[in-house]
Amino acid sequence: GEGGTIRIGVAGAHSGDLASYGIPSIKAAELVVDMYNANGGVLGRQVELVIEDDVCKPEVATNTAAKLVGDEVVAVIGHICSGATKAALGIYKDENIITISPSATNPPLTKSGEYPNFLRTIAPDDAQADVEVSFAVDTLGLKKIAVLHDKGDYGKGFAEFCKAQIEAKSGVEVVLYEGIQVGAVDYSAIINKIGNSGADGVIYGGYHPEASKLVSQMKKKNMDIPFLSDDGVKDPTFIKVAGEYSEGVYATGPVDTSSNPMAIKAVEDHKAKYGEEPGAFFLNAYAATIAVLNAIEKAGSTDYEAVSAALRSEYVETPLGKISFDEKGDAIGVGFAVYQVQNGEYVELK
Amino acid sequence: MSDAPVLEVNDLSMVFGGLRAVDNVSLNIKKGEIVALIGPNGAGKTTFFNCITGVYIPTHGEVKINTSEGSAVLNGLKPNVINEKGLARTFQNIRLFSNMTVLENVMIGRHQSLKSGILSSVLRTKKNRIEEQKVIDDSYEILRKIGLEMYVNELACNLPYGAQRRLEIARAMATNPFLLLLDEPAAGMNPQETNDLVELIERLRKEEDITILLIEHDMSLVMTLSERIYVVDYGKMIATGTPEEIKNNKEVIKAYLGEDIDA
Amino acid sequence: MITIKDLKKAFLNALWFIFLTFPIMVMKVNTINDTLIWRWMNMLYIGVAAFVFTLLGKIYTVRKANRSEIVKPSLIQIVNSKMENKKVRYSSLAAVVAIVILYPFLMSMYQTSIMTTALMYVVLGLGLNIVVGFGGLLHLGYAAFYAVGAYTYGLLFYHFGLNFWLCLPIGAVFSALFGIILGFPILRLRGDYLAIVTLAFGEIVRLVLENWNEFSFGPSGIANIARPMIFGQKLKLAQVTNFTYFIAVGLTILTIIVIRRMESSKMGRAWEAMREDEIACQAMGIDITKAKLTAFSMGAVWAGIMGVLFAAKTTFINPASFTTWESIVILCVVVIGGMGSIPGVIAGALIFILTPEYLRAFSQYRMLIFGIALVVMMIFRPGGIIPKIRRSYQFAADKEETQEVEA
Amino acid sequence: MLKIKNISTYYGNIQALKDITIDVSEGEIITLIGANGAGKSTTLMSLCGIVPVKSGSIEFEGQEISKMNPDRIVSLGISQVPEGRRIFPQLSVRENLDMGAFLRNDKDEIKKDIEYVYDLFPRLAERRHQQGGTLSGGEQQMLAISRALMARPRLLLLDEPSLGLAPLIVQQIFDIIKKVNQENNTTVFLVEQNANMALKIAHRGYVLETGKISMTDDADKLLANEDVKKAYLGI
Amino acid sequence: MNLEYFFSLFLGGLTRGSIYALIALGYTMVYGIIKLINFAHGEIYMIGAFTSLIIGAALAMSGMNPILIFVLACLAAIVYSAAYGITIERLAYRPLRKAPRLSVLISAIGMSIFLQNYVLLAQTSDFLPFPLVLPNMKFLKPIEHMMTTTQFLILISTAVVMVLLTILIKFTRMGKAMRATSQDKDMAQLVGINVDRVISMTFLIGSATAALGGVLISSHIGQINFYIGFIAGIKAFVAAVLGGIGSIPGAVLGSFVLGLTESFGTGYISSDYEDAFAFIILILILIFKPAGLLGRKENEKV
Ligand SMILES: Nc1ncnc2c1ncn2[C@@H]1O[C@H](COP(=O)(O)OP(=O)(O)OP(=O)(O)O)[C@@H](O)[C@H]1O
Ligand SMILES: Nc1ncnc2c1ncn2[C@@H]1O[C@H](COP(=O)(O)OP(=O)(O)OP(=O)(O)O)[C@@H](O)[C@H]1O
Ligand SMILES: [Mg+2]
Ligand SMILES: [Mg+2]
Repeated sequence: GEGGTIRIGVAGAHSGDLASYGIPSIKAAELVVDMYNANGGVLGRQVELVIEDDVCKPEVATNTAAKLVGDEVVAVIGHICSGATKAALGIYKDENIITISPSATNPPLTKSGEYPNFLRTIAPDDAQADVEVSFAVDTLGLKKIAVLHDKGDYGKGFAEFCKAQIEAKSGVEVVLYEGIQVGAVDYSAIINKIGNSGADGVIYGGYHPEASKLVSQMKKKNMDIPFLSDDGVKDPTFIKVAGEYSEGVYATGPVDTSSNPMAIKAVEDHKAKYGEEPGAFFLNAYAATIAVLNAIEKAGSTDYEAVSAALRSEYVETPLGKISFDEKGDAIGVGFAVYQVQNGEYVELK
Repeated sequence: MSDAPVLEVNDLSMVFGGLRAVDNVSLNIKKGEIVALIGPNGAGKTTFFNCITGVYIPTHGEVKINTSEGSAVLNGLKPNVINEKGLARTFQNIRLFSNMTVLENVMIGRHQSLKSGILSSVLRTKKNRIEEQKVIDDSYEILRKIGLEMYVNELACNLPYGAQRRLEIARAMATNPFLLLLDEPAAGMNPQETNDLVELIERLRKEEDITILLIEHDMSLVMTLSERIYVVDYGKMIATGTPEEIKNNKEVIKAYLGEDIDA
Repeated sequence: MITIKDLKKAFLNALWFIFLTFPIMVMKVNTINDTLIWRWMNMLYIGVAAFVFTLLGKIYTVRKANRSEIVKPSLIQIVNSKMENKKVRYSSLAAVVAIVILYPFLMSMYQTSIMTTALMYVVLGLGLNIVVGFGGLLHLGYAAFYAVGAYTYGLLFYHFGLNFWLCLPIGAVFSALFGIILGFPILRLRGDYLAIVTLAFGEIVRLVLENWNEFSFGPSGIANIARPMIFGQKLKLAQVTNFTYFIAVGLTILTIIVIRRMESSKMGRAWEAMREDEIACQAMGIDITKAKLTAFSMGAVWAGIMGVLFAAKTTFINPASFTTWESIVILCVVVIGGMGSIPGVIAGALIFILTPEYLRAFSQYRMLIFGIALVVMMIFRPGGIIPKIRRSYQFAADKEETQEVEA
Repeated sequence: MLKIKNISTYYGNIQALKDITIDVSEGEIITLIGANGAGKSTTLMSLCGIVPVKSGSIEFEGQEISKMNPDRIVSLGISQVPEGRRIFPQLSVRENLDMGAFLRNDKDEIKKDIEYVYDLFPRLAERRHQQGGTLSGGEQQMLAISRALMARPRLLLLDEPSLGLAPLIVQQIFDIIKKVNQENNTTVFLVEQNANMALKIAHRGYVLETGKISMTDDADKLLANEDVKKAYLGI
Repeated sequence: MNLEYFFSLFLGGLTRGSIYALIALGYTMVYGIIKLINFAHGEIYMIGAFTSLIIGAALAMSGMNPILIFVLACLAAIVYSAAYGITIERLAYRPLRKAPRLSVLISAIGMSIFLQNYVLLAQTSDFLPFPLVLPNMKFLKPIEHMMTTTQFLILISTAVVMVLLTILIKFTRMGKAMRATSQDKDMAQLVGINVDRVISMTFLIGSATAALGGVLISSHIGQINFYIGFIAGIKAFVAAVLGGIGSIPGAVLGSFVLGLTESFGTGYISSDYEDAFAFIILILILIFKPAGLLGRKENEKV
């Protein structure tokens, strides 16, 4: 209520097999809120987090959203998966609740214009695909590309954009376009197929566990063609898991901000508080939380229209750099770059 | 017409792998008769029943029925169709619906006689309600006739063995057969209970106007009840005749009855 | 009550569990950072817990052995016998009706929303109960029918703008057809062979939805599906939540009535007989092909209807909602509630679906607790929460007799 | 040898045995007769520990067995031919016989015993490789008896061994029971519906009526008893 | 048609098949004895893998010889999985010996959920690189691009385990007791079999097999997390049923059929429907052989 605390919801997969993508955003929000509260809160009020699990399932996400609505949150950081986000947005939209996702990259979420209350601190899949394909074709000079994906909404969506963009270019063709089976014990069949297709490069849409299996099995079979992937793979865990096989792999990811002092501080704080390195989408969630709190402060109230306008007009300093949001809700200033694993580390290619 | 046998089996054979369990058996039964099928263990009696009732598809031969509705060949039909045609049976190894009540077991037997479909039972039309109540009452009546009314709401599996055997008969009777096939109905009964069973079968035949073919090892029952007896051994028919004839048939005595048979 | 021997046993159990859980509870390895942490306290906790639980278990068995001398009627029997009384029956019915009607107005939107979900599982459970509980056919692909319903509405709405009410019966019919399609190839299969084929069928349906983009939009699914409307009026969120709740209530009541009547009809008995003994069943003149196919299609109908409601409630569908896991959840509802028992399945769904929601407070531990709860529940109530009670019948003959006695 | 003292057994809430007391001495054949559902089979199952007894005691050769596990009880030398035969349906005839000798280790003797039962029931020898489950009813009964004999029991429990057997074989079975009793000094506890035959070969008999022992006497006296005649012999 | 391509798909299918087989063997054994679709079997496999990861990583810090570490970690996995197997049987299945079969199934599902979350909470939800890696064997050098050392070991272990289990079941006393127990528990007791012990032994052996699978397969894949058991369990279930559930050679044959179908399906059609091929072949086979490839038809005498 007025004068009381300001409530911010944090929603996403906090349990189950996708928890590792959701839990870092809780920690990010906690760190930011602690920081604000220590400095007297926002508009003189303390900020309180309401954390709700949606296990990344649309049907659970609607209940989660109803719970957050009932708890009178002003804004929600989340959800994590695009599917759950779409289901929950149906509810937030009717209740005028600002929703900022650190990780839902499905383009229609912003591009369709259906959800004016939705924003995100991550670039959409098509933007990423753009970067990926032009790198593959223009920089690496690939001519025959195999495009694979994990059949998930993120991976397949990304792969589709890649495919479309490759096909739009002349002199390049998609020689193989297929979904792989997540959790399969062995990928030799699909790898043989890549070999058989005569591809001179692979673009993979999906997350790092499958990617590392693919890469290592390819290398073991002495198949030495470039392997390019997405943000889901641009994760230090990938390098750890795939070990020497990860060497040379390309992945797109948000422009490197690790030298950003705020990012350095955020990671340090995380280590201090939780004793470990932060996980996936940590910085995006961190930025989202700062953006919301900053907008409330700038708007001078928790009123939806005011906060929404403030988010779009005010630039704010975040670990991702200085950002704001465009009309559709995509972050301005959050772009993609291509990285390559070199000597066991992702290095941004300029 | 009335002279034509109700059941006519011609040259029936059933082969399992290399074993001829039933070997060229022919048999016929006239309306209203009680006929027994006897023979040593493993002679093929139950297999013969299984072939007639559609549980097995006979390797060779023909099973035919003649009723007021004309004659029909049964081989190759499914068990439920054969049952519809008016043949009902009991099982040697009791096969009741063990977790259903005694009454429900009998009600299952009435399944064929019910006409209303799913829709009318969901809408619970008047016709449907009347029909349902009638099934219940009919089934109860059957149980009463067979002397099982004290068990109506018991689960079938909790009944003593002898009662289960009688419930098998009740359930078979509920399908309104013209021909009843009983596989060792007296097994597991003591002599007194067997006497009661004899009475029951006699009564069923008289009151319900049915024909009976039975398999039994209890000679006192076979000899008192049946009008004709068929004897099989190693799948082959070795003798047929009245009880007196069979009792004195050398081959039957040697293969099956043994020397001193009282009764 | 507790002897030295028991203490010794408890101690040995404690040692066993310390041994058993040692690598996983005490050591924590992270091969990403190459760290190894020792958590010796966990060893202590495990030991103490195993010790205490062994003793509690012992006390429980001793108590139970002493108690069962006089067998008390169970709570359910008491309730049932109370229900015999018309007055009690009608007044408790009235109370239930009142609670059901007032519920959304007294509770928050969230509570209403999860109650709607729970009611949907009641219907799903009751539908699956036809196949598993009545027919005895273990079905692990039920979610496929759920998906058929959901996609029926999702696609018809997307392409033709058909509304919820129109799609409800269409979804039901499509699902029933799928039930029959599934039924045919598996008529000859028994027991667990049936289970695996139904599982396979469910997965195939999901894989098709996942891969056939042109038809189903693949994993990104269909968003912005319309919520239920009254006379074409779009409702506000709170209103539509309540409205959806009442639709769920209505459908639940419809399901209960229809399934109860089916159960006590000719078909219902045929299903049961089929479950007990297929051969005897055929010998009694029942066509088991027909019985199986009707069981599958009548079971599928409810999944189809709930699928439509699901799409309308979440406004977004994608194949990830219809996994084998979903089928397993519905199966759990049926078995935990009490197979073949309608009140059981209702109780099962409410408990099974609401418990994890109320365990949200334990967020990380809730699935752990949930897993244990399943095991414990089955051990203490293997027949389910409210096991099936067989109905007994009224006979005309009975009535005559009592009249005779009176006369 | 066997002392059953005041045992009561329940199925859920239903009491199937009420205070049964039975004594069997070494080398005897005793028979238990009674109507359907009297509790005869339950008595045997309680004895073997398959159905737990609620109260009372069972002593076998001085050892209390009422709380023992069935496999321990069997290892003391008790074996049973259960009602309904209970053949292992997917084992062959030969394997079923081997199972009977499960607790024995004397290979050569086992071989001899197998030959012995094949001698008793040539039909089984013919069918030795057939799956137990596909045998005819009577063949299964022969197999069940043979399987029990394979254990070389000191106390043999027979639950309606003549059920479903051809008259010739019934006669033979009773002869075999007698023979086993006389030659091997095996004590026999016989439950039979065919009371006539049973009482003829038994030394003593018990009559069980709805879970209670209602009468016990020497077999020939029971055979002559009017009540028994009327109720169980059908005369 | 490209012969080398065909051949490499074939080898890939075999590899996959032997991986499934290693899990399916234990599965089918447990099923054989108590007719339980043991949903927790996949979790036993996962626990085996995790135990070896933990022990292996801990030992690696001491700088021991990698082969020795592999052997020790493998042993630890086997011991622990077996211990988990019998404990689960004791706690979650034995009290339900007389309960309806579906209740036991639900109990197994509960156990599976519990074990997943137990490992998730006590360890981590992340994928961890699997530290146990076997050095390449020299004689495999020429076909290395088609078959690695681990694949080779998996194939060999499958064959060895299958032979051992077949011998165990067909010819030993324990095997006989297992078969009798699976057909009629009361009667098994009446011939003097300690049914509880036999069932425990079955779980012990089945779980140990799963652990061996856990170590070898994880070493092949190179990473594990708490969730790997679920899919493995389902696939093993499919394989076991395909071959005729309860039959040891059946489980292996079923696994190979499954592996080859998936491999050729992916290679010649599309990996989009990889799992679908597996399920379609399952349905087709069961339509024509309702008891699986090597399953004995339940010969029901009426
Ligand atoms: N499904 C089957 N497969 C193989 N053999 C079978 C099968 N059914 C029956 N048999 C064999 O066929 C023969 C005849 O069996 P059947 O059951 O008909 O005998 P029966 O005359 O009824 O004997 P009983 O009086 O002992 O019941 C037996 O030897 C039996 O082993
Ligand atoms: N598993 C069971 N559950 C419940 N009641 C049972 C069970 N088994 C037997 N009974 C009941 O216990 C009583 C005794 O049964 P039992 O089988 O011992 O009788 P019996 O003397 O052997 O009869 P029969 O001659 O028919 O074999 C019967 O009333 C029976 O209904
Ligand atoms: Mg027979
Ligand atoms: Mg008995």
